[in-house]
Amino acid sequence: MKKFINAPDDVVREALAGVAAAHADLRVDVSNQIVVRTDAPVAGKVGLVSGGGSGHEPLHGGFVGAGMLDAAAPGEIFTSPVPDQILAATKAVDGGAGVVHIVKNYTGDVLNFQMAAELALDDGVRVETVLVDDDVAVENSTWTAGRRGTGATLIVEKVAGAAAAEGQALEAVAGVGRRINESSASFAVALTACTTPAAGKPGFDLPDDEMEVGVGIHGEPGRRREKLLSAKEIVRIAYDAIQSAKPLQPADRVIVIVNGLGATPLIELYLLFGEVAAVLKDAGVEIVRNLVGNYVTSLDMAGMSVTVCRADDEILRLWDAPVRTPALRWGT
Amino acid sequence: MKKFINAPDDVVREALAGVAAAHADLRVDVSNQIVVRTDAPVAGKVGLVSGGGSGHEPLHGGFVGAGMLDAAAPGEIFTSPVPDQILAATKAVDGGAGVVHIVKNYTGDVLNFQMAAELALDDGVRVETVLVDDDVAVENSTWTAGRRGTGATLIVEKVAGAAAAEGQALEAVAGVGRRINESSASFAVALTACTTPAAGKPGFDLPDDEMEVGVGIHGEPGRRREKLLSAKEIVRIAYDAIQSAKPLQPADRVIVIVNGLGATPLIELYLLFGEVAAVLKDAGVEIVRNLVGNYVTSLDMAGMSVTVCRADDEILRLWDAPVRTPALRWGT
Amino acid sequence: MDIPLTRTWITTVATTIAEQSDYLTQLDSAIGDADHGVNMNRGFSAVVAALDGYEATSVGDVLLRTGTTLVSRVGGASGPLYGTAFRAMGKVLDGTDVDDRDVAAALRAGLEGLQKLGAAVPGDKTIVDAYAPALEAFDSDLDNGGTLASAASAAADAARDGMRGTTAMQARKGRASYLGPRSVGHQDPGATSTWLIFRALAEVTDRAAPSTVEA
Amino acid sequence: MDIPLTRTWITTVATTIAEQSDYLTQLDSAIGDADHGVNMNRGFSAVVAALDGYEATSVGDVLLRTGTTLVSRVGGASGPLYGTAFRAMGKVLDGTDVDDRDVAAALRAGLEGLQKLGAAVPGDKTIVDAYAPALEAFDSDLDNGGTLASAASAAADAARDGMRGTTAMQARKGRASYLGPRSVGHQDPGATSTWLIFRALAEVTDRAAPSTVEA
Ligand SMILES: Nc1ncnc2c1ncn2[C@@H]1O[C@H](COP(=O)(O)OP(=O)(O)O)[C@@H](O)[C@H]1O
Ligand SMILES: Nc1ncnc2c1ncn2[C@@H]1O[C@H](COP(=O)(O)OP(=O)(O)O)[C@@H](O)[C@H]1O
Ligand SMILES: [Mg+2]
Ligand SMILES: [Mg+2]
Ligand SMILES: [Mg+2]
Ligand SMILES: [Mg+2]
Repeated sequence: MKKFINAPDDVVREALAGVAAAHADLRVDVSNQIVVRTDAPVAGKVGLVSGGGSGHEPLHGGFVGAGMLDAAAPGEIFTSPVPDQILAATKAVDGGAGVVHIVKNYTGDVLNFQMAAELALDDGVRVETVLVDDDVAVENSTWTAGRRGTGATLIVEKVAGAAAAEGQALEAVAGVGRRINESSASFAVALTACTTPAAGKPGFDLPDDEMEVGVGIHGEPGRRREKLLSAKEIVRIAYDAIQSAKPLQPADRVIVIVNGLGATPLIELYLLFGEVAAVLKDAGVEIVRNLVGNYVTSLDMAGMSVTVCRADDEILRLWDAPVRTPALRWGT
Repeated sequence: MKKFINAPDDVVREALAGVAAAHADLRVDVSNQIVVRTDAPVAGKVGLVSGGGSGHEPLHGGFVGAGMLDAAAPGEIFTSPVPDQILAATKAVDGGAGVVHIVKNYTGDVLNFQMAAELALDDGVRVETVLVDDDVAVENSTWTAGRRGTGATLIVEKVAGAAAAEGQALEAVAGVGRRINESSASFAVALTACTTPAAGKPGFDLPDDEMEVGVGIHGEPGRRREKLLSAKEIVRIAYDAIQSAKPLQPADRVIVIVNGLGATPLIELYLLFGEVAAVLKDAGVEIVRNLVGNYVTSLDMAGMSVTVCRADDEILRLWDAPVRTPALRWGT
Repeated sequence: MDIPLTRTWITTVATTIAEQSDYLTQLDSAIGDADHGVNMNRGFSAVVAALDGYEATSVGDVLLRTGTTLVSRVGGASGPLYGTAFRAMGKVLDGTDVDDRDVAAALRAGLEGLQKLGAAVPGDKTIVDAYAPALEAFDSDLDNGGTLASAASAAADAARDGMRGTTAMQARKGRASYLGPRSVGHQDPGATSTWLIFRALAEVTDRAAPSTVEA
Repeated sequence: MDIPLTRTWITTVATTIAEQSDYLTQLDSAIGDADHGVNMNRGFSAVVAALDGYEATSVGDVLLRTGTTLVSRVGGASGPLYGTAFRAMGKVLDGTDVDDRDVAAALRAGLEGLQKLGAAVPGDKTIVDAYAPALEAFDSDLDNGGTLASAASAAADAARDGMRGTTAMQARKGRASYLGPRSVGHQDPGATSTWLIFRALAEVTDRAAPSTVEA
């Protein structure tokens, strides 16, 4: 294992110390692992909290700031945070208007956030939960853990964050977040496995001419293994998966994210975006906004995900609203 | 080789097609490999052109936009652009006030920009060149190619871009760029070699317990190979190299960039930044601005560089000035 | 089962988990995210610290504190699930020395709490696939006149068999479910830690049991 | 040397470079950035296309067009350097059939142009370390009554020796200089492509030469 770390057990806290040193407009509680906007709680504003395992940076801590999250609760590497942590974040951002929990659909995240929400309610804080489950590589079913939350989380956080910033009420903020989730689909392909500091070696072996298709963001193998294909063919696989799960229609307007999983160079992500743009153009779908870069990562995994979110005027207005966080910033 | 590409020869142009699709406020000439601000040339404003081999994204195309570069000329992977390309970019951004070339100190970059500057002069465009050579891993000497240009390039582009945006004259814009270069020092360490699409295999073999110290951004081996050390010790090596080449004094105020070389996860970069902050604090040096992320990369190399730039009020004012590019954006 | 024995059970679990941490993480690496050993070890190390010097007034106190600590220190899926199970056990054991049927009831309460929270049923390739047969074996050993030690031993064996049975299953819950058919052929990490927990119970109750050798 | 022979030289260089592209890139991988073969191949492919159908009115025309194409298509260090060298050669050869001494003068002009631009001297581990001895051998072969073919052959041999000599050198120019002492022990890619260029000249002039076998 080759990493810039001191000791596997200290990675998350030492990285948080770096976040604290880098971002004066964030309040970082290193030992309790909470990242909060310095101006929180904003009285009368719905608070937004997200969290999950670490190793997906900039998600979530990099999205804390004006117009997006009020707090993030990063767990250990690939391990969802504990209820106490989430509760502390929730209380830190409650400005009296309630708090929205944005939760990626993994058993651990769901259970820990659920426990935290119950504890928050005991303390008189109203909590609405938005569950994100956009990864169409996994089939949906009430009998299973269902789909995973991946790239759409960023869009939910941005759009719900903008709704909260403009003073929308708890149910409305949660509502637009859920609408984003329903309108979104993601699909990921990995070229290498990632290595967690604790495990010290890659999660799986992948021959030099193969790829994992329909991979998650926690180093788990994908739905299937295939011979490595060209960028064009890989984008086609992702597009087909999205089309069969959540079909796009001609004239749909979409926000597209071509996201790197951590070790894929930006030049490849732009090349992939070019392929996505070509495929969507053929389908008559209009890309109205996009992001190309590393946003929802999986440590040092070489890989990419494509997220597509159907957007109406309201969603675009909220997407375009000002945001000022370490990893996403635009507007005034 | 595992990459999201179609064919090695097409990578640069296909990625540029992606850039064109992603950024409506850039004019991308895919076949001639030029990225220009849509509003260029701005009459009366000094134009800023940079360029170099591709594979360092977001450098330089990602820094084209208001408040920073007017154009970028990306060459083939790790190959400096050709004079025609640089000339075309230069002419596209000349608003009558002359053009500054920001050139990283590599033989190829220097020679091709020099030829382009001569051709531009023939066409009546005044050109000033700012040579960036901040990498203290290489010793300076008039008998050699000298130091390489790396992370400080971003700071030169940002600060000179702000100077040009506020209407400073050609010599002044170039002057502040040169001042940044003189005030800056960088040092890089790699954990893996990168693989160019053309070569198809890593540039060098590095055992699992070793690192390349004082590495460049073109996949070349470093000044020496060492046993892998902890993040704290690695930061100490970088700091010592910077201190012995361009010593920082107590009470100095600095801009710090902890930069990923392409395959290093953000969580490690933040951890490293925490170590840099600790070392500088001990030295009495104040970090007044910082960036943590992938800015000047080397394809899929796992590695990091630290750049330190001594900053006065004037430099900080220009650093803080609004910038609106794909990879760097703040202010209004 | 008295307070000291309960403590010994939990500290033995902690020791076993520490020893088997890499193995659990390795199992989780194949069909999960390579953290189950680390998670459990972080949790039970914290439990040992939390019990150190803690003045429990009932068996339930020890288990409640164990569960609460797991909830607040583990995270992931296993933290809330095991935490809830231990808390549920603790809630029904308010004596300083509880009898074997009380232990059986507590184990049942633990499984119910875990299943209520996680909604897994036998066959989903989870903790439940080791825990449910262990509980059944524990009960029927007592029904057949067994002791705490023999019941715990039967439970451990059944947990082991249940754990082994997970290898053939396709996961329907937890992270392994994302793998679909590719989850088949790998032993479930959570079922494995459940076996370790029952094995520790069998060990400590066996050591504590009045010698059954012909005396 | 006439226009057709000059064309043949350049197309032969192109073929050789295409064949040796991977080798050159591999050499550049050890002490550079793994692109010298790709660079040279891109350049000479473009040169072949640029010369195709081009109506040259002098030997110099062919070389000038070669150099201009290299400058505008190669990039990197080698593009301007080789481009300038060929352009400098082209500028001094304005006949349709130039004599051997003209060729020698042109080669000298090429080296001078290259050195003026790149500031490298012998011993810096660059193109110059193959080019300078090649030029010297070319001149002295002519001085000793040699033909174009024999001079080119001597130049190619000297270029090869010069190229081999670069292995022991520590680079002071170009990308390999960043490696400091670690650049020692590796053959310079640019010196190697220079040898290929001279070897091509030797080949084509030998084929074109009046048969020297006892007739
Ligand atoms: N819904 C559930 N019910 C019971 N056990 C579950 C459930 N989901 C997951 N598990 C168990 O949790 C184990 C994984 O725990 P762990 O690796 O610590 O958490 P995570 O999956 O969050 O990384 C699985 O092996 C499985 O036995
Ligand atoms: N200043 C110089 N003078 C002469 N030759 C040089 C000089 N600098 C570099 N070279 C030659 O250029 C070769 C590298 O060319 P190439 O790989 O195409 O360009 P780059 O170094 O820009 O990647 C080196 O092997 C060396 O022979
Ligand atoms: Mg986990
Ligand atoms: Mg190069
Ligand atoms: Mg796990
Ligand atoms: Mg090269």
